[in-house]
Amino acid sequence: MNIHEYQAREILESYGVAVPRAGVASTPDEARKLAEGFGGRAVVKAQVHAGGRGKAGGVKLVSSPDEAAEAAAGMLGKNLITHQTRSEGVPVRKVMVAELTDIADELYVAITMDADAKAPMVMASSEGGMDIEEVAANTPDKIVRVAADPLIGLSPYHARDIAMKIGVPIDLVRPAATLITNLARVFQEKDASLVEINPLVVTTDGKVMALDAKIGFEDDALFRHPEIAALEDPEQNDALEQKAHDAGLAYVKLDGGRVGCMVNGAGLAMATMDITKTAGADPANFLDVGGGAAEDKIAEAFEIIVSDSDVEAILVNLFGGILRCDVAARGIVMGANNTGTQMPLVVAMRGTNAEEGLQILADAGLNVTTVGDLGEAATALTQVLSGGSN
Amino acid sequence: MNIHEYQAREILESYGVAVPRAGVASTPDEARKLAEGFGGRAVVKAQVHAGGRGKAGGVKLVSSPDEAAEAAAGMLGKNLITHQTRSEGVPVRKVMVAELTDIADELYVAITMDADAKAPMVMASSEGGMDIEEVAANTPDKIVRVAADPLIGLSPYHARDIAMKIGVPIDLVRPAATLITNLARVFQEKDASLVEINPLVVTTDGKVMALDAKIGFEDDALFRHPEIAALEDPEQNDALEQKAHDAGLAYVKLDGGRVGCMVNGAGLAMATMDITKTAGADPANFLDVGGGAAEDKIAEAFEIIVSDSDVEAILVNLFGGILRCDVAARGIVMGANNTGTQMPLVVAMRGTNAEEGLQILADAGLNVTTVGDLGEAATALTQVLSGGSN
Amino acid sequence: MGILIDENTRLLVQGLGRDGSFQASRCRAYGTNMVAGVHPRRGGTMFEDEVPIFETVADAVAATGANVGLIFVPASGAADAIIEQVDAGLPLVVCISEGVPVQDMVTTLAYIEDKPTRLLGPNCPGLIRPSTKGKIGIIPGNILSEGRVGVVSRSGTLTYEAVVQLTELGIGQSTCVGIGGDPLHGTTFVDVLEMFENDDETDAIVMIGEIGGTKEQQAAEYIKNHVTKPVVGAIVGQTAPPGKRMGHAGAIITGKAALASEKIRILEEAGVHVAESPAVIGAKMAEVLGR
Amino acid sequence: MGILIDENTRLLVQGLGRDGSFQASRCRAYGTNMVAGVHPRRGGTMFEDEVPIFETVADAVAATGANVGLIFVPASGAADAIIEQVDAGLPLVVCISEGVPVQDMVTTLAYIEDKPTRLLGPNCPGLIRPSTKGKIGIIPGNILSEGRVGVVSRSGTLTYEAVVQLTELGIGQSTCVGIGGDPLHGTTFVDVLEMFENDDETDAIVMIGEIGGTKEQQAAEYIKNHVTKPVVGAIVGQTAPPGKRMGHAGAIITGKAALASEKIRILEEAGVHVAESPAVIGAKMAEVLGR
Repeated sequence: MNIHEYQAREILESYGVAVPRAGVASTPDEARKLAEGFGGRAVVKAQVHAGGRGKAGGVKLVSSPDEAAEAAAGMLGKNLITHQTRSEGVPVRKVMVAELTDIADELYVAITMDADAKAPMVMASSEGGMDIEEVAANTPDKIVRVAADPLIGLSPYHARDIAMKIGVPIDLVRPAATLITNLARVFQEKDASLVEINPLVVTTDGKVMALDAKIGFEDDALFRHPEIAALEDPEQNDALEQKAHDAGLAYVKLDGGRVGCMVNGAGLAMATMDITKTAGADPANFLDVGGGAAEDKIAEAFEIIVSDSDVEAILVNLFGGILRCDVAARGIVMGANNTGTQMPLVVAMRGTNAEEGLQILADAGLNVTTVGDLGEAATALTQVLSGGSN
Repeated sequence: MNIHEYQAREILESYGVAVPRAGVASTPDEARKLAEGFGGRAVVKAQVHAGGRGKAGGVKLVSSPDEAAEAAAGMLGKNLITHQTRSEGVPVRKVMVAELTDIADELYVAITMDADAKAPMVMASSEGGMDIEEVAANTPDKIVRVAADPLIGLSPYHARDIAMKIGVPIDLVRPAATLITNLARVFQEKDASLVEINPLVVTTDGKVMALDAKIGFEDDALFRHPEIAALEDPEQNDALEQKAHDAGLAYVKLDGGRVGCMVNGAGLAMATMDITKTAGADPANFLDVGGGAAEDKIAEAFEIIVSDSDVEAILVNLFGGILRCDVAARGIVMGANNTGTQMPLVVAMRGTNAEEGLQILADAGLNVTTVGDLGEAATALTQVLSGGSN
Repeated sequence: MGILIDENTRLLVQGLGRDGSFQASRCRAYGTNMVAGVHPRRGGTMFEDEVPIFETVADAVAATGANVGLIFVPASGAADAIIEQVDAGLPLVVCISEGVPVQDMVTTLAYIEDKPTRLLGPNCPGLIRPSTKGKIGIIPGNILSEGRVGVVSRSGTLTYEAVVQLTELGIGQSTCVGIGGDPLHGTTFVDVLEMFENDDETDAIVMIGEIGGTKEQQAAEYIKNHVTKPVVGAIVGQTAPPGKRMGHAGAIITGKAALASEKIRILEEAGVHVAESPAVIGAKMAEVLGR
Repeated sequence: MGILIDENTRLLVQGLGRDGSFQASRCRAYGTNMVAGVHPRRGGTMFEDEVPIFETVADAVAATGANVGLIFVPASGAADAIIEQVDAGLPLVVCISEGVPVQDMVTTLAYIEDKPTRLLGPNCPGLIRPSTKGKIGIIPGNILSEGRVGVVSRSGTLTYEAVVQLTELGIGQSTCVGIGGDPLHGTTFVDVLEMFENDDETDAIVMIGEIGGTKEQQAAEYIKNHVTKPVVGAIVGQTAPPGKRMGHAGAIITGKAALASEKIRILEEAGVHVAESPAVIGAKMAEVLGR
């Protein structure tokens, strides 16, 4: 789960991390007042769950309260389109207005989970304010990587070492190390998946400060952080993905595909997507209905696939286990009836009550091509997409 | 460092531990109002840093607001003397007024640091509400002991196991286990030296609750818990011990002794106390002036010893290392001048600048017997105390 | 010989809720010797009238000599259940639970590192060995056939797909192991590859990987240096976009190494016979075995 | 042979504040080969014009081959310094710092348990070995004389007292080790007793304990079963009241086992020659050695 920058800033502040003075505004007038409080000079930043805001016009430096209001007016209520958003962009409902900081140096520090180290990994660099992936690709030696100990966490001496290696001035190594240690505490105590400060700045008056902050959280651990879960902003998500998420389905919309996929199991779902490709088409989505889905959940999954306007055909691949194929078939029929779709379906059903399920689909009069395995599915899909039929 | 029960109750509540509704009162009228809020029936408890309050009249059950006020009036502003307090007792400035709880069963749970396990140790028993040391002595099999893992803490399954073993009803094992886990979190996160719930009660309406709570904290870790350090109540401590503590001296008043001891190093201080015993007298105090004490700190230590009215003679045993004996001697002279004492001193000084130190004492005209080692000190002390003189 | 389980396997199942009970029942039906259940509130009762249920794992192990633990408890309690089973000394612990917080696994994996317990999972389908009628987990027993191909996979249902393909071509399986879809898990590809290499009941290996992480790279390295038996590989997720999690917590493309194409390239360099699509895993194995 | 340090000892000192610098200087003056200092803000400078100072322990070890670490940093950073030295691979780490939070030591002791580093302390005076002019800590060198009695103690200044008594009676010391006054510490009485028992430069042992904990009991058990050399013991705190901390964090009577009288009884049962008072430790050793 992602949160907005202003929310991340508040979490960091509660952990003693130095951040610029800032406030959040929902109207141009609120933005004006915030800028006034900072003496007029400020930065106005659109609050969206996406990077690349600067180039997209979502970050504006202003030198008067009026300019702040104007900048806010230009963002609020509009959609911001960056290279990280979906094509229509994401809505801006709030802007953050922050005091300007006189920057002496821009650094980078982030913490992610590292599967090989089996522990949180601190990545830091002297090259702040840039796209860190480019830095990693072009000048990998400018990235310092230090794993926290899985049981005792990031040692203060490691934090100090990182601060020295990325070029924090010697007199500021101690506060910088404390800041890095506190980021690691946020990561661990809040079950974060990412804590990224870009840039971490050294100011001209000798402070170390998190100028921009991005924090993501592990969905699986939100149950123990209700205060974090409450920060979710569903509007920032793709509408179909949000609907699927609310229904407890693992669904990912894929741009430009025309074959909807409905599968149980993540691995089999990826395999099914790959199979559509061999049939000459792109998958429109990833969808795992999970192990023990009931009829109405299957129906909801089917409706989500159908309501994707890119989808022309649906590939159903279910392996009955805990999931019973007859139950799944009834769900599909329910979903088809609810949506009134006549879309062609290619269906592979194996395992528990597979024949019963296929019979239910046949009896319902849907446009179904039944196949026995993945290979046949690819062939059938090619036929369906080229206008052939069963 | 110790805190009051009402403060411990608040800490536990902030960790989600169920506690009775309660408030703290500084006047009988406040106590009356609190009791009103609980419908009249309440318990009024004197807030002092000592156990044994019940037998000493510091805990009263009341059945009306007026009775609550009366009970509070009988405690507030007085000294409470229990078997754990010094002889004059400790002042009661506040009382806690708590709602009455209908108790089905009284249990015991405490967490301390265990040097052998090198980890926090949970001790629990089905025999709550009693003196746990008696339980341990008479029926040791009624005490369950489980060490937390030093790195991952107390596992929930251990907490569940403890709850089952001390007889928590099966339906309440889950909340009881959560409570025990939370106690372990308090212990670890707040650097406690003791978290003791006696009794932990099962109520007749099926709740598990901490009815009385005692929490002590590691002095060495208070620097990272300013919110805990702020809870200190110096009035509860022995006045001389508090004065020494404020001066950064390790000092413990010993009842009934007449030989004041001034030593550097804890081990040597204990040895010096033991030596007074072989000289036929009891030590009046433990005092370690520490490694690098300056002149004025030595003077303050000397003054604290002298201001103990039990003290008739002083045994000084200093081993110059980081501490220089000449500095110590000047501090003693300063302290003697400040207090104008003529008390006899037996002085052993060895190590750095010892001769210079002894000369300074001699020049100051104090009543000094100089000795070369601990054995001579014992002999000299016997002489001094029997009225002999140098 | 076989791997992980054998005739002496004595199964303990922790977490006998709806799904856990259903699956425990299936394990028994397959022929697995389940000797104990664990459920704090049902201690003293029996599972299916035949298997005693205990309040704690330690009690269950002491009373029954259980030597394999299987976990179905909810994700929030899964790490604690693993630690309870490890502390009770079970040599093999299989955790099916999906959605275990990754920080819990950081702690748990570090805790068990120097313990004598092997962990399989979490978020895995477990394992099954037709020759001894041993099933520890949720892999449907009816799709397997006894034989000499070992299967190891990060995925559940995709494993079933591969097994069905093998079985339909008359190629039986020695043991089938799902290592799970989480980024932090116990037993790895390398661990299982080593076991299959040393297993006299296994002649060839199917290894099914997916996007995300670098575990397939580590497997390739190991295969190149240590595995003499033929390995058929498959990597799914070629059509997955970067930065999006494909159901499995670990299935996310975060860099070049996480790409399916990259993993396929490295596996092929290591001598693995990579199936052109997930539909032809069985066919590829038939080809490799010369059938 | 000797224990803990030898001719090849290369000392690194971390924490060169006022006290640390003073004591490092004393170690050098005694003859110890100090090869590196560590101070984050003074990297690149020299200590006493001769010893290079580094920003980190790892850098210092890499550059100088230091093999013993000595810590004088403030108590709040002491555990981190221990871990930094352990991570840098120093085989012996001596921590003088007093007042280290006990929870920090819980974590630190567990962390180093399976590491190859031996920790002495914290809150200890360190060790000194006259024969090799090696001093790692704060024991005053001028009170020692070279000889064949090993001294081990929980206390600092009381150790000096015992050493002075020995020296005045003409009884020299092989190595003198302070294990520290904290309840949770690295090297224990048993560890040092084992070293002295196996040390061909040590003929007899002085062991000085105090109230609190059960470490003396463990020592007694070890002496009874493993130590053939004569041991003179002393336990201080006979006049300490229960429940009150006598300066040392570990010196508190919390139950019968923590009492001085109980410890004396058990040591005597184990064959230890317990001095009647701390004033006669040297005399007791003279008696035992037949001088």
